[in-house]
Amino acid sequence: MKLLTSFKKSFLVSIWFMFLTFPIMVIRVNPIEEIIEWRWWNMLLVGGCSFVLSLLGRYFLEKKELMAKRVADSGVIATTFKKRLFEQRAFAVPILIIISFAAIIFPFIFSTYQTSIMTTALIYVVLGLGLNIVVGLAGLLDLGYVAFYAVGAYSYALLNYHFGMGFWAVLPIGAGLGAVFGLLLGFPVLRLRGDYLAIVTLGFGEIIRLILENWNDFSQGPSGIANISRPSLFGTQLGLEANTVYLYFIMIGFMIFTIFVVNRLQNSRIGRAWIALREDEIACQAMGIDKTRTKLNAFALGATWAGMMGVVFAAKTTFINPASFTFLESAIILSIVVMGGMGSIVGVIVAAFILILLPEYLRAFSDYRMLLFGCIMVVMMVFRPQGIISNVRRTYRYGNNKGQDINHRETEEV
Amino acid sequence: MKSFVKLIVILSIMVIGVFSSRLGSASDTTIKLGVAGAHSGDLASYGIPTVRAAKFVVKDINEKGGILGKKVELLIEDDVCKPEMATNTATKLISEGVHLVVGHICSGATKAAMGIYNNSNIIAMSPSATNPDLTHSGDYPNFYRTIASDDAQARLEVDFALDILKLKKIAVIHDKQDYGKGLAEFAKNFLEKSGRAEVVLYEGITAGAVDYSAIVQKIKRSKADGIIYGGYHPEASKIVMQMRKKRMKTIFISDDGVKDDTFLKVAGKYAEGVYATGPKDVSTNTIAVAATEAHRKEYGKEPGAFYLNAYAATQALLNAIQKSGSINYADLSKALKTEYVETPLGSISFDDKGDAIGVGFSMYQVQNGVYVEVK
Amino acid sequence: MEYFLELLLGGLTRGSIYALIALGYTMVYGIIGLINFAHGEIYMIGAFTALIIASVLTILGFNHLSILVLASLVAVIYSAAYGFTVEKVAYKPLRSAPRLSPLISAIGMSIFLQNYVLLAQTSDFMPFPNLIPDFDFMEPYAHVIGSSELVILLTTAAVMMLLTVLIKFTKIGKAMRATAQDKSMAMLVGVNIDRVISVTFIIGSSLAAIGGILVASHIGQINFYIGFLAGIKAFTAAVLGGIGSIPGAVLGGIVLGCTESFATGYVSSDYEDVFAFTLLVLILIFRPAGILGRSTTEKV
Amino acid sequence: MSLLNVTNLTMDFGGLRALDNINITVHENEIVAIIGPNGAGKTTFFNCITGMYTPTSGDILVNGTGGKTHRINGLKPNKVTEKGLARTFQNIRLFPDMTVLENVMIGKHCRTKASVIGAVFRGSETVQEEYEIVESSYELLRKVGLENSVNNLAKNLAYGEQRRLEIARALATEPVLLLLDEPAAGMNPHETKELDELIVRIRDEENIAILLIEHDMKLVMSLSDKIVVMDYGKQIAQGTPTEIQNNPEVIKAYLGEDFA
Repeated sequence: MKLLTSFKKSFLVSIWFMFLTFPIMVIRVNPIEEIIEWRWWNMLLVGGCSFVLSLLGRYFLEKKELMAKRVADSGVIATTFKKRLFEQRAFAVPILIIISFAAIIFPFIFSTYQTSIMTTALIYVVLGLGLNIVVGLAGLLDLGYVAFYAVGAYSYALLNYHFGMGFWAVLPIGAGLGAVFGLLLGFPVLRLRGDYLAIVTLGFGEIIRLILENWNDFSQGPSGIANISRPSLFGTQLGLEANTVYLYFIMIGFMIFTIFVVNRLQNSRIGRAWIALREDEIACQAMGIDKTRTKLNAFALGATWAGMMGVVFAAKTTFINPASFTFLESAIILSIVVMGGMGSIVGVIVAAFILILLPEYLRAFSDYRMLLFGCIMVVMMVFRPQGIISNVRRTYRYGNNKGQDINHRETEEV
Repeated sequence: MKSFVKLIVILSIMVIGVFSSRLGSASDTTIKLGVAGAHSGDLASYGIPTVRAAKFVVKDINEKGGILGKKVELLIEDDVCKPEMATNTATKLISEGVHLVVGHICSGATKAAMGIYNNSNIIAMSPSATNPDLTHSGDYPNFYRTIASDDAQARLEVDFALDILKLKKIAVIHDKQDYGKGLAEFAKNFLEKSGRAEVVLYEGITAGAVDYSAIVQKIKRSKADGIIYGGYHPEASKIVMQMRKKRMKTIFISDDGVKDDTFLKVAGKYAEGVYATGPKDVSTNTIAVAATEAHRKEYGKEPGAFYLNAYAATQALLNAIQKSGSINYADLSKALKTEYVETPLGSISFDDKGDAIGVGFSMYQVQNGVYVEVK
Repeated sequence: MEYFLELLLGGLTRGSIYALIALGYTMVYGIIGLINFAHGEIYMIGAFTALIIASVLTILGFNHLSILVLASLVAVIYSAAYGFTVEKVAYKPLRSAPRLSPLISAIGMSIFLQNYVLLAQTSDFMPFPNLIPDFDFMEPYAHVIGSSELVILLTTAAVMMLLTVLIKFTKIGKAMRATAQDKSMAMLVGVNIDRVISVTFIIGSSLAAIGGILVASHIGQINFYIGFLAGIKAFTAAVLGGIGSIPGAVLGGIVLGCTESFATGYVSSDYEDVFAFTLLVLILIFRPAGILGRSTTEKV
Repeated sequence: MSLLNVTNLTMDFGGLRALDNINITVHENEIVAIIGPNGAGKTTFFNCITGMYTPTSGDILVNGTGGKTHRINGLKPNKVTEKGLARTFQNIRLFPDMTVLENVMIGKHCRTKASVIGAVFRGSETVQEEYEIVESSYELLRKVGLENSVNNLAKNLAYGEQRRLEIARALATEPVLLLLDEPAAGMNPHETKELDELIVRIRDEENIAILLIEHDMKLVMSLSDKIVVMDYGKQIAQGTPTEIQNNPEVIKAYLGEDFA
């Protein structure tokens, strides 16, 4: 009976979608030649696909609800894999060892291409972790994060072009400039909340890109800057393959460093202040937290990571132009943070790998690549709205353990 | 435990994906021709015709038994015209054992990718990357193109405006993008150097905006007697239409991006009298006619931008293999520079810098709804 | 002076379009607090549907007026249907989710719809049939204002009035206002929230479609990507006016349009967007809730 | 010694006078209650002295941490907290997705000083500071009777527990004066009784003066040393519970049916 109704509903859905996609999927006109092409086959395709997908969607949503209900009824939460991973040393350590081993041998067993896209994914992991400070921890919706990424990339490109400065010399400069721009954006938007903040940050991102596009004397405009040096290893320039591997390990290092810093920050006095700010701005201030400083801290620190990654990005592609720093880029980084589960380090890492590697592996579907990508974003949000891994708050040991506090277990240390 | 199983499944799918793409590169019994460019995103319309052109050429050749006894295989990769994607695309093509590349489409993406091809001694030939640096700077020895560079086009536009139209006050407008702004920059410099006309306005417009009346008013106020526009047809048609509707008779000179049938269709009667540079007339070239016809038959419409250039590029590359009998970098370079090949663009070869000899621009004017070459 | 007037008219035209799209943003935001990033795509789909229908009818030999009416009608219906479906598929399941999740879903939807039209139709620019004729009586003023500009201004004004009447005086309008103010209270007094949300999406999408048709016939061509920039601009306009406020969206659109127009006319079009965004930042610094937005001082 | 000295405090919202010439003094170890009908301006008064609003005129003087007198009109809320005033909210404002312990640890923020650098390198000083924060926060939770839910999320606490957590969080800022905005609202008689004891204990053990807004007359009468009555933004009476109970004006304006 239930099956029948869900069949019926899916049938109606498929009728609806056939209607909905009719003009765009079925008719194709060539106004210049005045030819109309009727592609009825597409209509059948849409009908069939939407029927099957609707059935599947119904089944999974039902299952999801059932699961939630069962958990609520029993009151007992089964030990999930995730929980074990985070809470049981004996379980987490071997997995960590496997992952690090895999990370080390990766570039030696896979092709340069694989290493190269993995490096890109790692860049986005770090960007995601950086934005996570601003959005995930401090709760400030930033849609212009890519601006700081651009600042970093251009500082390396320009310093390299004009003064021949090397990667390692510019890295701290890029980070510093990122932080400065973070503060620059931070000051005017201190009073703004929620979505007003979002649009101003979006505008800021666009302003930076437009300046890079228009100010030819400074940035060489839309034709960009070419022949940026790749990073050197103790003063020697490596070949392309070796350099790809080298960059990969630089990024692995960066990722570990970032995880270390972000993890420590989020469980510190500053990190708690960020989270409190996110949870309730008024109460946060009433508890003696300086809102202005806390917000600026978050903006500046978030931007620092973007600045550094910008330098790495410029070194990796060896060519940059303003087209790489569009709003879509910010949106992707934001998606990484939200999809990962706001504030969760492991979540951000997983989401970055999915969102960045997915379009690469979807190349097999050629034309349908971005269509599937958009589709997957929607589906993931519908099925896991709280993100892949929801953040677990750290628990502390307290009471009689005189001495140090370092004994406590850190959830989420990777 | 269930989510653990899920994780394992996901991981194994990824691993399989990784390995299978590696396995694909094992055989070497075919000639692998990469086609890279924007096949999705906002610039897809400039990349997709190239893929189609390459497909037609390769189909023809394979039907005739291939080259040197080998079939030609196409490896088509999208770079969305973004430099960072282009590096990944290039690396991927090389990992798959590509021998030659048609692409990339945008100059920026091309520059980013060229270093990677150069490192593996692979030749790339772009049908559309017009940035002069690509051939003039000497940084990209493995780069060739079947389209003239921006400065050549700008030169033609400026000479035409000064010598033939005898304009005195010129407004130079561009779309702030790679191609348009690069061209406009050259045009402005040539005009200023000549000293024979004044550049009364030099400005960029935002591509894709809903209305251009403000810039049109500004042109009107500048009292320019002619406009040189660098950019593509969507914006050009909007500007021309708004100008003509406002009863402005200012002469409009533009580039290859505007010499497009969509422009004629969109601007309609307002397009009358517009000048645009474009590749030399190919309406009598039998290869061009056949190539266009093939496209029309297969896709039911006129081919898009850079279709013939891509057709020519694919032919030129395959011809070089045929003539040199090798897929070796040095042999191919030599063949490209010495051998002429019949293409839709005429009989072409390449100079030392990589620019095509025999590919040039002519000036066209819209007369009675069609582009007519101005002799 | 004439130059000023011309720039003003250009700004108003631009602003009207922004306003039409901004209304959809602002209404959806008012009801469910979501920045509907896929709204620009609805606008694009409206324009595309109109293009397809109008081209088919032209080829089939219909007369001008019936093409105009039929194409607009079908486009509005289809846009509304798309808006309705997008809400049901991508936002409704996320109603109790964390605040940012629907936003990401909206970005995904936007990417999906763009590529859907790219694949099903074409990546090229398509010429849009000229649905708005050049009126003879406008001839003497053609150097100042064109027919399509006039139509855009008048249509926008008419739509605004209709919308105001709808929101102020009809039952569903009252339900919408109630829902915007307090969702749970509205539910308690018997407002069907799901229905109100659906209606909001339908109205917002229809307005976007009208905007799409007007722009497309004004500029004469469209492609699958036109929704992106228009969406961002309209969103800016909505926030500028005070997001959630309907007169605010109109005012925001017009302020934004005029700023861009004057920036181009008196300074340089190179930086027109920079001016637009700088204005936005300035206004928000002095009025953090936009020009007409209620500044919500949270009750402590 | 007086801890809080409010003189001639007036607050206007546009044309509306929300507070009209309020004078209140709170001495050390005193429990002062503000009562009055809804809309009398009690919470507005709290917001004025805690820096949420800037009063139109008048003086707010605090003899706070460090023994100096500060005029705190128009200071930011966090500065006011640093001066030694801490508050709770009428409509509980906890940090719902943080643990109970972390909520209290936030209160310690203005009394600690670890910076970004300190947080990253975690030197011995920071480690020591963190340790002290955890220990003292736990101690506070024990005092308010929440020692069994330390690692629960704040949002999962029962209503009465949330109120107590808010008090613990306020205490963590080490105030000299604690401002409680309707602490007993929504509590059952048993919980109210516990609260009564808790407030007295805070005063006695921690030497903290308390200023509270409350509607529960039984609690107010049993607890307060002094009561201030407000109506329509005006202060209509001040005195000991007995005085207030017998004040004809108060009876007329407010207590009416219950006490007349």
